[in-house]
Amino acid sequence: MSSVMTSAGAVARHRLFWPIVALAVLLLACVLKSNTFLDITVRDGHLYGGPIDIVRRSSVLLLVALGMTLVIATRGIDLSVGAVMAIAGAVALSQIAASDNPESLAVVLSAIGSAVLVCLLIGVFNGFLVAVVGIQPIIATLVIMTAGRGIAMLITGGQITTVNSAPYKTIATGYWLGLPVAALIAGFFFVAMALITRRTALGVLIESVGINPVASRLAGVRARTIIWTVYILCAFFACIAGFIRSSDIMAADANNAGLFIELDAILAVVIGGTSLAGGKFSLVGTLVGVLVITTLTFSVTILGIPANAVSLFKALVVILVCLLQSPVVRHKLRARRRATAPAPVEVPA
Amino acid sequence: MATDQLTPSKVPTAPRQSLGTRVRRFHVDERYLPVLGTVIVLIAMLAIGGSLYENFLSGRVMANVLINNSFLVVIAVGMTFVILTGGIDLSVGAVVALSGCVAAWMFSHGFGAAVAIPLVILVGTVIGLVVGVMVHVFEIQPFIATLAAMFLARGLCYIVAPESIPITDPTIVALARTRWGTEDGLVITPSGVIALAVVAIAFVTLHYTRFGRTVYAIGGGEQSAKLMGLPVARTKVLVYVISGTCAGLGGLLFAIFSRSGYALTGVGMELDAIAAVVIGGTLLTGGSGFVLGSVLGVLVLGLIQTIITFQGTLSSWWTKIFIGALLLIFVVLQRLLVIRRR
Amino acid sequence: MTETAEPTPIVAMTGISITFPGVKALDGVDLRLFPGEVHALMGENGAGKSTLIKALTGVYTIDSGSIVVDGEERTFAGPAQAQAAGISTVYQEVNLCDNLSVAENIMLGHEVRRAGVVDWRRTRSAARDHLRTMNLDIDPKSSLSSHSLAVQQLVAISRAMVVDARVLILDEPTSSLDADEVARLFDVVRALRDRGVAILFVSHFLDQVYEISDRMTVLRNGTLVGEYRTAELDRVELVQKMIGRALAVLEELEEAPKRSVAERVDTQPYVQAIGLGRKGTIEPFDLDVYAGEVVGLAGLLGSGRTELARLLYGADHADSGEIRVEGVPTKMRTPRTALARGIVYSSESRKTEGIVGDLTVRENIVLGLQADRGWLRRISRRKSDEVVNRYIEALGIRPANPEAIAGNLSGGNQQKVLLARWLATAPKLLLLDEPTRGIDVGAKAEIQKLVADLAQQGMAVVFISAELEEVLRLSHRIAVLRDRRKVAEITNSDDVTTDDVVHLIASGGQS
Amino acid sequence: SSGGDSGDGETAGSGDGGDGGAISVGFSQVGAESGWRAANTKSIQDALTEEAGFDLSFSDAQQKQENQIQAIRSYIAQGVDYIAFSPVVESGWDSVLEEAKQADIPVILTDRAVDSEDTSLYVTFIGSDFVEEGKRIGDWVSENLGTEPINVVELQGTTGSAPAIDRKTGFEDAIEGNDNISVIASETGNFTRAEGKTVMEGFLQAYPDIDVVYAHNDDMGLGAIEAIEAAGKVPGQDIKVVTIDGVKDGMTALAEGKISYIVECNPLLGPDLAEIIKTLEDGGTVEPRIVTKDEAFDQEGAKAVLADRQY
Ligand SMILES: Nc1ncnc2c1ncn2[C@@H]1O[C@H](COP(=O)(O)OP(=O)(O)OP(=O)(O)O)[C@@H](O)[C@H]1O
Ligand SMILES: Nc1ncnc2c1ncn2[C@@H]1O[C@H](COP(=O)(O)OP(=O)(O)OP(=O)(O)O)[C@@H](O)[C@H]1O
Ligand SMILES: [Mg+2]
Ligand SMILES: [Mg+2]
Repeated sequence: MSSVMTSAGAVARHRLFWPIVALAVLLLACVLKSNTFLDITVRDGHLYGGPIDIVRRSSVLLLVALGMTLVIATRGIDLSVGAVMAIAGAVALSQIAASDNPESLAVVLSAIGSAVLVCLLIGVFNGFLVAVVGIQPIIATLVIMTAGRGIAMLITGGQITTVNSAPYKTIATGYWLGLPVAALIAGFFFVAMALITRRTALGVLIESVGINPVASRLAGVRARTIIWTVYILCAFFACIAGFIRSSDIMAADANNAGLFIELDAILAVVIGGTSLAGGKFSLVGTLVGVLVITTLTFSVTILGIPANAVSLFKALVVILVCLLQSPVVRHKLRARRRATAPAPVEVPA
Repeated sequence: MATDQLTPSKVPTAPRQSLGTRVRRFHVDERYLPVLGTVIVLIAMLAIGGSLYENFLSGRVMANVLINNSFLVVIAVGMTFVILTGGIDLSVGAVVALSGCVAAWMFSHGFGAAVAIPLVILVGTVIGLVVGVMVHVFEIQPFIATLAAMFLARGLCYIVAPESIPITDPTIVALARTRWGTEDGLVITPSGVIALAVVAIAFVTLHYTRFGRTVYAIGGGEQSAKLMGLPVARTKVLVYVISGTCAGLGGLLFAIFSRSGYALTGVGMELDAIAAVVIGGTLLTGGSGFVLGSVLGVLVLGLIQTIITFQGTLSSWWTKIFIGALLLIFVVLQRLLVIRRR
Repeated sequence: MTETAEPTPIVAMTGISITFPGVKALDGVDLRLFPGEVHALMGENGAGKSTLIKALTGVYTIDSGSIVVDGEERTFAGPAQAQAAGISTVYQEVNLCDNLSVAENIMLGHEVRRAGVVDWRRTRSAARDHLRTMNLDIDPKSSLSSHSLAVQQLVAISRAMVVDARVLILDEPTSSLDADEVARLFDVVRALRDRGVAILFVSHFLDQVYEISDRMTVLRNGTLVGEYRTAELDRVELVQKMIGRALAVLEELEEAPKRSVAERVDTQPYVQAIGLGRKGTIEPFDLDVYAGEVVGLAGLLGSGRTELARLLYGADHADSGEIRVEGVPTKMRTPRTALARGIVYSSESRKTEGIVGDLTVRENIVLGLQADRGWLRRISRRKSDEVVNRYIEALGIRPANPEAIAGNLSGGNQQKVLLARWLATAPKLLLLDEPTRGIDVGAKAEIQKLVADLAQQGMAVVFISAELEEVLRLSHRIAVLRDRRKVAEITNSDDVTTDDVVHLIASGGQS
Repeated sequence: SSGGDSGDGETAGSGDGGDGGAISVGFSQVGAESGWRAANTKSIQDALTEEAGFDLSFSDAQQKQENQIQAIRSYIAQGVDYIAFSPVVESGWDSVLEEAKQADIPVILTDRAVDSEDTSLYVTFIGSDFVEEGKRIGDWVSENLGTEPINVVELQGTTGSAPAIDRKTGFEDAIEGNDNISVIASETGNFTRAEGKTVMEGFLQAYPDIDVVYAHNDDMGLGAIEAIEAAGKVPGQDIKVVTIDGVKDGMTALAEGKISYIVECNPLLGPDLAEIIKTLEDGGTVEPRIVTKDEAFDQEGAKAVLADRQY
């Protein structure tokens, strides 16, 4: 195992080098602007501070990107994640709001349970369209992307459903062992997925299907089931992300919950080194991608970038990271580094 | 060609008539099936709409579908080139906004139409070129390169035109007002004509030029195309330039359509364009599809909007659900038709 | 061809070295091509033949060395430039666009134009002419993907003829062609040679090499062994130079693996197809395959052998007839169903249907095994090490590195990986479609031996090969196909000759 | 506010207005992006009912101008009697309004104005004055909090949208003379709670001494409150929050003292719209610009109206 680990590790380190540098630069800029940014303080036994904020804030995107990574590895794409987040929040919160006792843990759990069920159904639906009917993923998931928010609004009656429920609030703003619960949840699923994909054969089968679906099918891989599974997983993770997002503001905002998050998630996945053409994926890469994007968003506020220039700022950072990460530039940089080394000796014929 | 003059030294054993030829029960080429599916479902949609709503099949309504979507037609045409090579262009919506904003800014600063119009289209071309270089030279995935271009163009919008700017330029106003056609509303606007011309040019380019065939070849397999000695590099850059230019032109048409420039126009328009292309039977993996299919795709989306308006009783959320459902019915039907015929 | 005064080479490559991460694929190799000669490039799988070709045409950039074309030092940025310089290449794997028609694939980039627009009628008729030179009578308008690999290979060759080339490079053009096609191709090659074209030819068929080539360059392990005149190097020497081993191996090679005498232990066939067929692909046929028996499929290109195997494997759905596995009627819905019953199929198109390119050799080899076990029960590292190492050694896969990316392996080695995948599942019935395609002489003998041994140990094998000798050598029974129909079935014996089979094919079983 | 009771009167009078059949009205809504918008839609749908003598065609433009133009063209093709719409953007309506004018269909704008120079293209505009709203907030802050040096952070609406631009301008105008007030940061929160919270978290990190949060709508304000509380501060005391809109959640927070001041932006335009159409139908004339009377609430005011707040 160790040889795989080290060789894969070396490649990963290389590929993720620039994203990590970007992360460091952004953090540095934030520290320069606000000196206390990186300080972590303990208050009421909880950790506070910029890094903790970033980690907590990353949880939503990490969950969504986690599912997205798997979908992308099979050559797919899931545009419906934002809508699924909205539905998750809508189902859970309207059920809590309608109950007599929003503070009761049982109520919250049953609300979460039914929301998960609904979201899984959506995953099944997406997977069915892609794997069985054979509709192109982007269009198949566009259906829920469009209709999903409608469904969420139908559930909330077009209003923003607000509730007060301490157990539900814990999901996003609670702390456990001094750490934010949201980050723990995302971390748990991240680690679980990393283990499941690499300790079982799921990861390699997903990659196989993504690289060459025809060959995989002929090799006896249940391509259809695998594709179906990743869409279900993706919806599930989006659902959890939806809980965190709605718990964060204690309101189900059917219109805005997770709006455009699919783009951020895809961006994170790609910055993390997974190709949109499917195949080899890296969950660690996705984690780095998520941190870069969350920090980028966060730094906009810290650095006080004018609202009108936010887009431009994001574009420049993304372009820079991608350019530096690109094979051509990497090659050039390596060549320059090598130029100082002795030239390869000509081998006589 | 050299080999033509070769005389075989050995008479072939037996000409194999059946060799490699497939038994065909249907005479429709497989490649046309998705488009055919789109046509059939489109006709069904028209029939149902016509039977449900008064005035639905009137010339005016049908003409409106084209007029209202002429900018989308142009964008979808550009998008078709990109998707045929297996790429994607997410920047078009933002480029539409940017060229609209630039147009509005230029007109409000006293530039004439003769200067402004080419420059506005050029804005799209330049962004397309930037994307093309990112995709080809730096091998950045199209999705990301164009996403970055989308942020970039949107960001520039806020700088050029933080608020919406009306356009009062006489040329634009005239272009917006002109209608050719019959009294009963079956009319066409200059924008519509431009859109149709773009479609025609694209059709010829894709099917009757080497460049066009290279586009398809790259979609079929970039590596193969390279080994076949085709100009892959140039073609790949060029498709993004074309898409950017189309988006620039689309922005101009949108500016004519709305007679204003606004930083927030075209949010999500790239998805509409992609949806139109895919609904029109083009495969996102590249290599297969037709520009006419994309036009049909735009018409489908336009028709869905029209049905929503004619329905008139849908709440906001039912509107979304209804659009989703129509889309679903559409793609599933189309898919089933294709499978059947196969 | 006799070399009198040494003419100037049209291509002279000297000291070419190319390094891939972890592999030194070429190490100071020279190659000279003269006008009007057929030059064979010889070497084992992974020796660097394809890499050398790609170095010449600019697909790979060379680390060192020089390339002189027509007396001028050149470095091509890609095949497009090489083509412009008169070098036309057919690469090893079929590299065409299967979304386009046959005509387009032939004429892409050379379409007949009038006033800037493509004149499709004339383009198609030009394509048809080129197909005719290859004796290929297919509809130029038909989609490339509707044709078998062999036809695609012929189309690729036709494409190479479109350019008025001074150098024609053919990398294993004959690997899936049968005798007639090869003869036809050689006619064309000779005609071109006589007109002064320099031809570089790669093949693992020694007969073919000796039939067509004037000189040869031998590579071993990325290094140059030498340049020889074909007439002056006999086969034994050649093979020795290629594999660099003693003669003993060679004798072993000559002593071809013999099919064992079939002694049927089972009374019922392991797999029985009754009236199995699929409209437009293959007519209903009956076929029994017993354990311990090799059934060869003979037929010309396009006769439906591949289709027959695919039906047995459930890769395509049959629309008539049934399959019985050990007497039990079984619906082969997907390859998985077949796999679960111990039936495996190694496809002829390793690039599109076989190898999962970006996965490692290890992952590719255990893929079938893993698919059979399901995703939850991952094959342990120990087990996979054991399996992978066993087959890397048994089949001589090179580089012998389980973590190498399979897509980067040489063509022949990819084929071995594919075979390993299926052997690793310890199947009951092995459907082999062109398993020795592109495999070097040494390995081919090994594989044939392996198949014979497996059959002896009780495995049922269906063996498809364009090489009739091979089929005859290995099979106990031979089913003959023609025009997508099974026309005859004969029991093999030492008296049966290739001519008998050819006759059967030609007569459609009416003998 | 203005339309409430008169609208009721109109409803009663509509029984005899049914001589020429129901009045057909096409209404194109911007979308359903917020609770405010949902209330606005509901108000219109509730006012222009069949019982009241209307035949309402409603369409939702999903925040896209092209959809809205398309819808209006469609209404013209359908030959409705009146067209009403809340424009997504201020500019870009001339062409389609000209078409409506040619077809002799009166157009009424609701909620947001258009910047057309030719005011004959529409009959009237009913809605709020966004600049005025920002100004009123600014005045209140200036008078009540700006008596000593304070730091204000601003949560802007969607970048480039008219309410965001106007509310910013209005506020800046109002505080211009007061040197005590400094706006130390201004970032967009896209009118949503989640982004309001996110941006506020950033502000709290970057600026340790914030005194006042000015949010362009209630939702962002509510998000900011969550962030303030999470940071262990008390909204309304440590940091004061002022917002615009006055939706129910906002009013509740105001009543609880978490928000300090709200300027209302009345979404209940339905009754006004019904009344205007009836007036026009009866041959009457209406003012070209009807600005709804928006109230402003402090804690006491909020408590008073909260009980019968419906949206
Ligand atoms: N892109 C690549 N990356 C890494 N290694 C490569 C790559 N291409 C080829 N190789 C390695 O270079 C060596 C030579 O391969 P090449 O394809 O030239 O062999 P070949 O002589 O053509 O063999 P065959 O007869 O099997 O086709 C092999 O060891 C192969 O694994
Ligand atoms: N996907 C397909 N769908 C329908 N027909 C096909 C398809 N692929 C191949 N065919 C046709 O089926 C026939 C038999 O196929 P194929 O040539 O593979 O048979 P084969 O006997 O295995 O020949 P080969 O020697 O080329 O492998 C051919 O005429 C071919 O054109
Ligand atoms: Mg090779
Ligand atoms: Mg075959």
